[in-house]
Amino acid sequence: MYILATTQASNFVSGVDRAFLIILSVCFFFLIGLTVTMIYFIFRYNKKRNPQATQIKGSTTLEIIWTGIPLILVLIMFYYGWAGWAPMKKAPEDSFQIDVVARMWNFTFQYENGKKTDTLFVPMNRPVKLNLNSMDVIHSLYIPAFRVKEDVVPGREKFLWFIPEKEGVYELFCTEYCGLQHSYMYNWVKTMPQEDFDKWYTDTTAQVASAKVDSPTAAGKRIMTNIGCFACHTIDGNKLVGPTFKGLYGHEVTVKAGGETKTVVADDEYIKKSILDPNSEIVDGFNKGLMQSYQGQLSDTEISQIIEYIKTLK
Amino acid sequence: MQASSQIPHDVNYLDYKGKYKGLLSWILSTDHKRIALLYMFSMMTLFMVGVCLGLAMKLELIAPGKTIMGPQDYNAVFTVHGVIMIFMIVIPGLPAVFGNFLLPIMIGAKDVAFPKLNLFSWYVYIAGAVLVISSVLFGDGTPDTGWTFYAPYSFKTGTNMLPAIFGAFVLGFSSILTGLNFIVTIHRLRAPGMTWRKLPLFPWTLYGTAWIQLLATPVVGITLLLVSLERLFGIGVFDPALGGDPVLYQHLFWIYSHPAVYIMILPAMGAISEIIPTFSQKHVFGYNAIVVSTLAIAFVGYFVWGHHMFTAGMSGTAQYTFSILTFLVAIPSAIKVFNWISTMYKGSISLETPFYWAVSFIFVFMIGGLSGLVLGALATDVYVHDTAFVVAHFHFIVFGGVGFSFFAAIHYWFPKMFGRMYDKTWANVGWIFFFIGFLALYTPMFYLGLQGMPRRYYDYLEQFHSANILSTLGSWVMTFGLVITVINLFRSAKIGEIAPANPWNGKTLEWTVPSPPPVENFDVIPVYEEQDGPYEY
Amino acid sequence: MENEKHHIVPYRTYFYILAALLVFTLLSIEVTSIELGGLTVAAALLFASLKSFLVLTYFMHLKFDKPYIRIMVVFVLMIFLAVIIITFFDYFFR
Amino acid sequence: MSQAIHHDEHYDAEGSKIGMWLFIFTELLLFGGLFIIYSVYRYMNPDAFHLAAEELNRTVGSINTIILLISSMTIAMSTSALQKGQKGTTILLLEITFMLGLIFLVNKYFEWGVKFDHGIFPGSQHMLDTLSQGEILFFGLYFAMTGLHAIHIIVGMIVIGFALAGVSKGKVHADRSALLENAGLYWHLVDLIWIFLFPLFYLIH
Ligand code: HEA
Ligand code: HEA
Ligand code: HEC
Ligand code: CUA
Ligand SMILES: [Cu+2]
Repeated sequence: MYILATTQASNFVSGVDRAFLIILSVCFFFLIGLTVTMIYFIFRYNKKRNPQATQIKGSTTLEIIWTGIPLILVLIMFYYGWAGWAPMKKAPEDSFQIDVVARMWNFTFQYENGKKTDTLFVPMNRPVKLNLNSMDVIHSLYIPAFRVKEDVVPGREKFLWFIPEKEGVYELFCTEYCGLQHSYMYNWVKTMPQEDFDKWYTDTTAQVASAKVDSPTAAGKRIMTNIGCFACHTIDGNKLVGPTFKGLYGHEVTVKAGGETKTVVADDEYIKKSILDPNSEIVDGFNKGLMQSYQGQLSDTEISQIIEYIKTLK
Repeated sequence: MQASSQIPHDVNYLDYKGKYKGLLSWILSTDHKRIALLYMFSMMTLFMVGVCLGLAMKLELIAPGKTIMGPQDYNAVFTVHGVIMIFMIVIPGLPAVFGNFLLPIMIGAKDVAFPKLNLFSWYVYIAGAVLVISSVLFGDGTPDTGWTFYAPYSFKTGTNMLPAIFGAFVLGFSSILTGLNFIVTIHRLRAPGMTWRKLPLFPWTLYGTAWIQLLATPVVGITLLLVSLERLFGIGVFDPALGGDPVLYQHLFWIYSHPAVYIMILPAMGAISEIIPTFSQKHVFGYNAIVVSTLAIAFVGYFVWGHHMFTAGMSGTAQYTFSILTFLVAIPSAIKVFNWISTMYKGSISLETPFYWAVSFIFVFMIGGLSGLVLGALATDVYVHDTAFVVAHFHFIVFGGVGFSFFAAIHYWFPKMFGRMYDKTWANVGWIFFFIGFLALYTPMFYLGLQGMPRRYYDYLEQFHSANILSTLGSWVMTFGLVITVINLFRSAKIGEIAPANPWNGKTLEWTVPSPPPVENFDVIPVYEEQDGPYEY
Repeated sequence: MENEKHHIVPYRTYFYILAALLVFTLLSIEVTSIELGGLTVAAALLFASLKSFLVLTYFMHLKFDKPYIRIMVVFVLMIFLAVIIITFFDYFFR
Repeated sequence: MSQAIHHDEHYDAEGSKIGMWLFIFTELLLFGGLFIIYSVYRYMNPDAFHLAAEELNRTVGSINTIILLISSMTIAMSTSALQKGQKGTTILLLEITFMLGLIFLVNKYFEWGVKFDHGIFPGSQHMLDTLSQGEILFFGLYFAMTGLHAIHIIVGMIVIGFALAGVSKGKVHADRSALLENAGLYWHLVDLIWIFLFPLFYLIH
């Protein structure tokens, strides 16, 4: 991927790729040179050709040379590594800001106008700053085509920025191990020319909320996809990390609350509570602490839309 | 107090009948050579487990989606694989096996300084191993955090972390005791006349390693202890919800675990520094430089831990400081490589199996080390951090480095340890399969990493498929080579030709005693004169 | 053969050292109850270091032992200090 | 086993002393890890640490400091006594040291007890409800560090117990004093750590 021209999609590409080229060429030079020398010695000074070894105990000059030259080389490598990285540390003031919420196991991107998506949409040729927040454990946001990566640490305010320079759809991975579905915590970045982006940004219909999942569905389902409920819950009766939503509504659920076991009927109230305060009542057979509260992330209307959707899952 | 003279000097340590018989004569023996073999067999067993887990992972990764196991199992498998390989095999590996066996003999001593403590370390080791394994067998599920136990995931997950963490802590304790024993041994028990500058290179590396074990291991000990307390009581030290800083956990973890990689590699380098001169029949090139570089690696290696955290959110200042220190620690390794190769210059090289392993060690070590430079530079590390590239780097250098060196060493010292020769043809066949399989297994991972495939991924996108297939095939070839090598060694220990005391014409002290060595190594403690030295051919 | 005759430290020396340690303890208690801002930490640590120096040299016999043990101790403390300082490269500049 | 006897024959006081020192180094770094954590969190939450330290009782801390310092002196003296051949004095001094260690622990017990009564202990709901994050960290560290230190006191007392037995049985004497000296070194280590714990937790307000 790195080698393909199509992935050279941000302002950092040239600096990072230059560092790669320089370091890799020094590495290959030494690797090949030393290997060839070694093999040559093995043949040339084989016991058959050279029955008597010449005792040489060392040479200070040589030691100094082969300390000095690598020293200079590594300093050069350091420099290019630093030069390609330094601009990543400071985002321009006028960046287009997007809040990223990472949780087990999806990313949600929240735009200033309140739009929420699970695919990242960004305008081209304009600095974009992602503010990184984690709800639970450490994740890491990685966009290979942009050459950027930054851990998303709970309790810390961090950011990542870039200028997208090529139109297209690129991968976006979570690269910090974060549990069961870590390897499914990937998504896409879609870069668009400014006009297209503006059109998308101001459009309130649902169709383009996501680059890949764009079948029009109920609002509730779209919200749940974007905020990542399906990382843990299914709608087809299978059990993942959390219970399935199939047949949930209106049926009895066994829950543990503060050491007691009781049964409750899954009505609107119950589901709302499960979303806003999931750890107060734990469904029998599931672990506490996995699902985090969505307090403040979902509005009341959104929650009722979710409930409406869950109702349809008979 | 005349007991020592009752030990007959013509009886070797394998046949010696002490107070106990059978298994007891092994697990109660304080003889450093028997303890070395105890370690070797326990490690071999654990190692087989680790290898099988590695193979299972590769099999899973042969195609995207589910192949043989689900994601939870995969996560557990790489965790246990990493913990076993790092904490139980490569960290204690060479010191505990070859260090124990050879250190006293190489410096002309009858045993290590504290023989009972030595045996005790083995028990501690076993206790730690049992604890870790018990976390797999009992409780709420196998640990699934990766061998790094990163907070806060390590106290969020519902799995059986406590025994695993505590086991790692106990294993660290065993490694501290071994290190302590070696330092005292080297300080106090060198043969008369063996000055520091006549100390062979393998003991030198053990000395450097022992210091790192002593000074770095307690830091991870306390860290793991705190994670346990966190899980038990929630004291808050690394929990962001209570104000703790998960990045601080990473600092403390790597303050140990980076030096730990030098605990692994230094003795491996030491063994290579013995093997190359012997098979070149030539004085080692630049003895002083090699010693100084050993100590320099041990010392500077203590201060570069931050290169594992370039994307974790350290300050920029810390980031480039760690980057530059990382580059500095590469220099002493380079010095060693240059000196090894120069030792071959104008030598009289005999091509024996240990030499093949040693040369292939240099080759894979160079690849691993040079890829470390890619990781050490800031811009490039941000790109490849936590991708398959890192996995390739450390397999090349940990298992390429330590594993190849282990096999070089076992073939080199095999006649000394068991008094018999291995079968040379099979040994060479084993090596060539292993070597080719190794390259096929891990080289594709460099490519995958550059393509951007994250590590610890159970499932992957279609574009990563072809390289993964090659890698899985490589793992089979390599295992084939491994099986040949191991079977050959086991057979030869029983039925190989009887080996002479000094089959390779080596000049260090272990070649002056019979093979296998007698119980107390030396009848008379050797004395070094002015002109004697470990590499005087 | 190796068991060189020990230097026997008189009780008196130990007593003086204890006195000094107690004085330092009192001083550090006094100093830290004055408001000195950031200097409080420095003062408290200074006294602690003085005290540990005394304990190391006299109680732990470093003064009377072979110099290499002293070198080792200094070396270990330096490494530890360096580790703290390097860790603070992160926190200080965040 | 004959090998073992054989090695007793090579009694190497210097060797075991280095061994002890090396062990002390690892102990220092074990606490070193905690000191790093402490200093980082103190740096990050200066005010909360300030506030939380007020909760601790200076007097108890000072008394314990003095106790430990005295016990350090007595055990150091016991080595001198042994070398002078005064077995009785040695035993007496060791016993005093042991008792002082015990008193230290009793004090600690009451000190912790008071905290527990106030609802301050790791993981307590009271702490979560009323204290700020920095304060919780302070107390978390307080319990971890003084707790670990108390464990070391207990181990030190056991070692002293062994030395005591050795001296009274005559196994440890002027020419074979390594066990006693090492017990002393270990005890001083425990003291040394307290010398730093005391100002860090009790004094710096
Ligand atoms: C035996 C173990 C071992 C050894 C010796 C090394 C050696 C080195 N390592 Fe490696 N490393 C690991 C084991 C090891 N490593 C492990 C296990 C991990 C991953 C942990 C995890 O996350 O799970 C890791 C990860 C790791 C990272 C973090 C990557 C990441 O997660 O982003 C980095 C970054 O700097 C790094 C760098 C280096 C460097 C610069 C060296 C240097 O010491 C290498 C020096 C050697 C050479 C340079 C080659 C020989 C010299 C020449 C051929 C001459 C020419 C040389 C020059 C011109 C300089 N390593
Ligand atoms: C010594 C270290 C060591 C060794 C030998 C191996 C051996 C193998 N590893 Fe290992 N691996 C790790 C250390 C090691 N690994 C670590 C630390 C991780 C990271 C875990 C984590 O992410 O937390 C990892 C992760 C890891 C992954 C990545 C998981 C992921 O990120 O998704 C994969 C993937 O295929 C893999 C495969 C294999 C295979 C196929 C083998 C084997 O099948 C190869 C077979 C081995 C041999 C044929 C011989 C080697 C010989 C010796 C080492 C000497 C033995 C010494 C004595 C007996 C004393 N390993
Ligand atoms: C990290 C995984 C995870 C995510 C993400 C997640 N949940 Fe859950 N959820 C769980 C677990 C585990 C349980 C069962 C334990 C419990 O009750 O807290 C659960 C329980 C529930 C329940 C109660 C189910 C029942 O059978 O009684 C509801 C309703 C629910 N979740 C809704 C949601 C919604 C809506 C979202 C997205 C906005 C969501 N969850 C996101 C893990 C998750
Ligand atoms: Cu989120 Cu991995
Ligand atoms: Cu490292």
